[in-house]
Amino acid sequence: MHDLVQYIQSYLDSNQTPGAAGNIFWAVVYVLLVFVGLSIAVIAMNWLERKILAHMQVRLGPMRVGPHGLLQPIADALKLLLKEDIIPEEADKVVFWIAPFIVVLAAFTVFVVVPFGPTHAITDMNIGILFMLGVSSLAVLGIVTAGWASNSHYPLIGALRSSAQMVSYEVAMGLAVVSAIMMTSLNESNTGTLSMIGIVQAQLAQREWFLFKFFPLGIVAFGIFAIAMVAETNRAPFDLPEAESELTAGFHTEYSGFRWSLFFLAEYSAMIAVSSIAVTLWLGGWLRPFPNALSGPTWDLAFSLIPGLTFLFLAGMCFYSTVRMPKHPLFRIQTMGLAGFGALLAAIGLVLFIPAVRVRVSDIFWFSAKVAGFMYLYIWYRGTFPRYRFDQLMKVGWKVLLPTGLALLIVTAIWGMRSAVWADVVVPMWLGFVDLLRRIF
Amino acid sequence: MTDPNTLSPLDLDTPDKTFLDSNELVINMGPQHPATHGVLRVILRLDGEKVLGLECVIGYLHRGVEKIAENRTYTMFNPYVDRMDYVAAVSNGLGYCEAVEKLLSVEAPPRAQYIRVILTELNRIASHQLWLGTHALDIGAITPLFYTFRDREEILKIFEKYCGARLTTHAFRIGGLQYEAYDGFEQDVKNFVSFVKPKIDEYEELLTTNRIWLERTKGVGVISGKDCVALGVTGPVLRASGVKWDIRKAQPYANYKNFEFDVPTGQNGDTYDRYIVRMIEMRQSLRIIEQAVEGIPEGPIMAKVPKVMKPPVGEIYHSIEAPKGELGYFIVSDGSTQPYRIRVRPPSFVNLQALDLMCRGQLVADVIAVIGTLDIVLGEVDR
Amino acid sequence: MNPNLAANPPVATAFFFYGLAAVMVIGGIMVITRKNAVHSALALITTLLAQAALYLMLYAPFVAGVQIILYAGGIMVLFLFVIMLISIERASKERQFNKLWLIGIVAAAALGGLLIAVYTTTSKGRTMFVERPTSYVESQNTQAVAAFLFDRSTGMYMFSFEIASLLLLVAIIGAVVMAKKRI
Amino acid sequence: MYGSGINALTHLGQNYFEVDQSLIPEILQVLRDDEKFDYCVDLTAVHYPKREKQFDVVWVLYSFVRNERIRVKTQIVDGASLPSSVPLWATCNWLEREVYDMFGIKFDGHPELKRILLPDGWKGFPLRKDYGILQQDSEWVQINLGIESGQ
Repeated sequence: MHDLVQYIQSYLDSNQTPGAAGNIFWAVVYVLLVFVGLSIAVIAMNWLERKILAHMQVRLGPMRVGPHGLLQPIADALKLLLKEDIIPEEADKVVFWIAPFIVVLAAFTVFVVVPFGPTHAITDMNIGILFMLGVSSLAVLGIVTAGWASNSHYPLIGALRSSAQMVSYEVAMGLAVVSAIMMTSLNESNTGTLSMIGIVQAQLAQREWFLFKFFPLGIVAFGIFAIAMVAETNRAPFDLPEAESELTAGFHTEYSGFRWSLFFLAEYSAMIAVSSIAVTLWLGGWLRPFPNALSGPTWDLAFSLIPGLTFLFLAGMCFYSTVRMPKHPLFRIQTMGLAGFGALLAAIGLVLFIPAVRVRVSDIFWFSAKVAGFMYLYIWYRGTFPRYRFDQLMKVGWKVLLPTGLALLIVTAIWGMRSAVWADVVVPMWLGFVDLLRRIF
Repeated sequence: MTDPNTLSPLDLDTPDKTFLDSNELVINMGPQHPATHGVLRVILRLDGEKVLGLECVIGYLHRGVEKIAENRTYTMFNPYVDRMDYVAAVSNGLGYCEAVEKLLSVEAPPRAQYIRVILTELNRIASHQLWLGTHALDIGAITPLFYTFRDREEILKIFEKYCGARLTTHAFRIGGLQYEAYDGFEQDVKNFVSFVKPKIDEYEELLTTNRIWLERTKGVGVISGKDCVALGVTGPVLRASGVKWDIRKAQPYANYKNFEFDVPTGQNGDTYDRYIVRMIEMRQSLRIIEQAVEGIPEGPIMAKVPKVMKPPVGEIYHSIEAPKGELGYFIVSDGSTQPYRIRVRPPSFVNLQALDLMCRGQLVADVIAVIGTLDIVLGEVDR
Repeated sequence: MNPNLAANPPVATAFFFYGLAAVMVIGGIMVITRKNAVHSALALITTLLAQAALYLMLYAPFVAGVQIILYAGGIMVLFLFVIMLISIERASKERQFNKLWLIGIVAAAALGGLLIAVYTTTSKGRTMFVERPTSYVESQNTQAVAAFLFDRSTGMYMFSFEIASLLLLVAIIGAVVMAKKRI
Repeated sequence: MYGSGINALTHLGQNYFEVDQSLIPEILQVLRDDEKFDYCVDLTAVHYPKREKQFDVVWVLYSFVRNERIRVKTQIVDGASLPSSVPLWATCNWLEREVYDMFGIKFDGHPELKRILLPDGWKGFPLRKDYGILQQDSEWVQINLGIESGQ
């Protein structure tokens, strides 16, 4: 027993991720934490998307289930679980059954390497970013098989479009990622890294987010990635596979109930996953903003208070809405519920002020806040843009993003080793070229 | 006026080069499909995603309006016309009432005419707003739908206050109006005009310069002015193809000759031009409303028409510029209380004929855009 | 023994190795026995993933990652793409074996013999390879691959690497030329 | 020029021609080509069961150049057919189909003369005066909808 406690405690002193430390207990705890957190994030995202989109579109969104529709996602989940699970007669049953699980597995597995903090990741892989890209590309298989197994025209067309789109944009995405990885090698030993934690630490060491590195190259790479990741997750304006006005619901037309909710879950966790990649590569991962301009212990303290203040602000909004609730006996339970929710948020906020918690949580908070920013962008896109046509989508992917990405890669490489390049590569190449011209003419 | 004869010749029958390709695929779209605006069924012949040709199957909403007319009196038939183009019920009513008035050789008093113009133009805006919302939704932009519905609501409120109905208004009577404008009608209309002007800018902000919107609409569903004339296509579709023709200007009815407004035209005849033309039309309608609401004269609202209407024997064709194009009524009277025959010339029905021509060589996703841009109402197509 | 292995002894190596090997073999058999081409493709994907896991056990995470991205994520999607458009009813009626079955059996037997030969030779204590390949610490595996390929002092595969990429470029152009009727 | 075959009339300020059936193709051609009536607004028919020539067929034409509307009317007997105007105005395609659908008047040379609003296989022509307002093709309703009445 004592050994076990010691085994558990030993990890807390080590400065590693549970995977790297080889501590199975903490690895399991982290896995549970990440997946519970992810599920909560997806549920919250469901509510937020409806609410934010509704407010963008001058309507209220869910208002009935719980105060301000807060319990709507739970009601939805219950509805989906209780719905009849239909498998079409002519479908390929086994493949139809497997497909959603492939998608969900791919979407969840990538979170193994997402770094919420220098030690807050399930494990740190040497090939972290490669692992994320590789495993998330497996989701295509699930989509293709789902469309095919339904044995119906619209899902098949949806699946073909979807997979063609995802495969195409993966290329541009990869190029943007490589340019960020090249930036990690700007240190004394000239060694880059593919590790997710290593990438953020490189940004810390260089005292600059890669977004602003080699201005404007970092921003261009980030832009390519930001466009490609929307296409990769099949969201508006690249939501052709699900183009409601053309294909009803794309590859998951024939799915219902629990299986459909798996696709839903996978879509949202994939969105969070690609956003995590973008945050890690360009936005400094768990690092707090303005590390250079606003440095010093005072600012550190001020920034470490922000998580608690955020929760207090949310609690304040809850209390404000509580006051504004209609004063009618029928609304009593809703009012109390909202007040209770506000109290819960306030309690969390106060806990976050405790110094010991504050220090441990601020990394996770900043990472999540940046990812949340991307989630808001997703919703914003959906409220703003019309949908691309399929050929235009392919044109953007292959004829705009891919060449830009290639050019970017080369320019980044040249810029990254400026002095060496001039002496060893560019000048000899130019001389050789001139020499060649002289011989020809 | 642009002479349509100088435009490119009609080319309906030239088959596409790849017509005999073995990859031809026939796909059925509708009658239950979210983007066919009702119960339109389109049978598409595709080469991959390219449309080789299509056939419309209509009639799912046929109610025999023309047959019903022969078994009702002139007054009783009046509410039925609202059910054809239910998005622009007021325009339908205006056309019918004016046609019967012509047959009776009476004219609505000026005050009634002004109120008629205000309500009809409000209805034109409402119709265009509904078109814009659904059209943008088909192309994938969700938000304009809610914006337009929010603002259309204000128009429907005015209708409701005026005559108690929001959609199938039955606002006009043969010979004038049944209801005097309610207290504060002018103020409501003025408020609406100042309310909706910035809102139209809002729609345009979302779409007009949006790159994706431009890519989805420019060069899509092109139809030349010549083809429009040959196919009888009217309304904004005709004007977007460069033919400056609006019945309100060409053969003014009601008292449109008293108002100043411009007739917008496009050059390319593509989906984008039709969008722009309709946006300008909304603004021009506001201009007409502003002038009309300033100049409403005092006086009676009903001309002297007999309680039991027995128009003299004869026939009349009267058409107005409905939001969707030329809406005509051909009425034959045999001197009895019931019309001998009423023929409705519905703009949607005739415009829908152009779908085949406009979609050839386009992609499947464009068919949806073109159906949207034609602005059809199946209640009017099928009658 | 490699120092990294001593520091981080692998967990249940034999169990995972035999487990993954079994998955691969079963997957491989399913690839050739399934009548439905999509099922075959799914089995092939399973095999490839198990293979990626085996690479991980060999402390070659980079190769494993590339295996997943390229084979499981990229090439197999294209396979499925083509297979999905085939009529299943007709495909399932086709005969499963073609006239090359004799050559196939010979090749399989030869490969099996070779493997057995390697196993028997090495188990008797003799070495087949002159020099044991250097094992790299896991955390440096990717850098080591890069060094092998590009570093002038340790590796001289730069030229062959470029030749391979040229070959692929030719293949891409060829595919485009063949697929497109007119350019 | 056409003698007694054509009557130019005006009613309530609207001009129309009453034309003999035999002159229809020629008149329409002339109106379109020489008089520039390039837009066929509408094509419809009226049923007079008591007359010998039971049907009036009416073309409503408009000229953009002259800004003028004109109607062309002709009388035909039941069962007779008219030459199709589709070569003159493409819009007549659906309009003629509708007249055929509702009145049973045939147009020779029409590219695809079949029912348009009513389902294929429907019996009867609803806008004829002898077709009752509650009448329906009960056989069709029963076979296709599986119910006794379509009302």
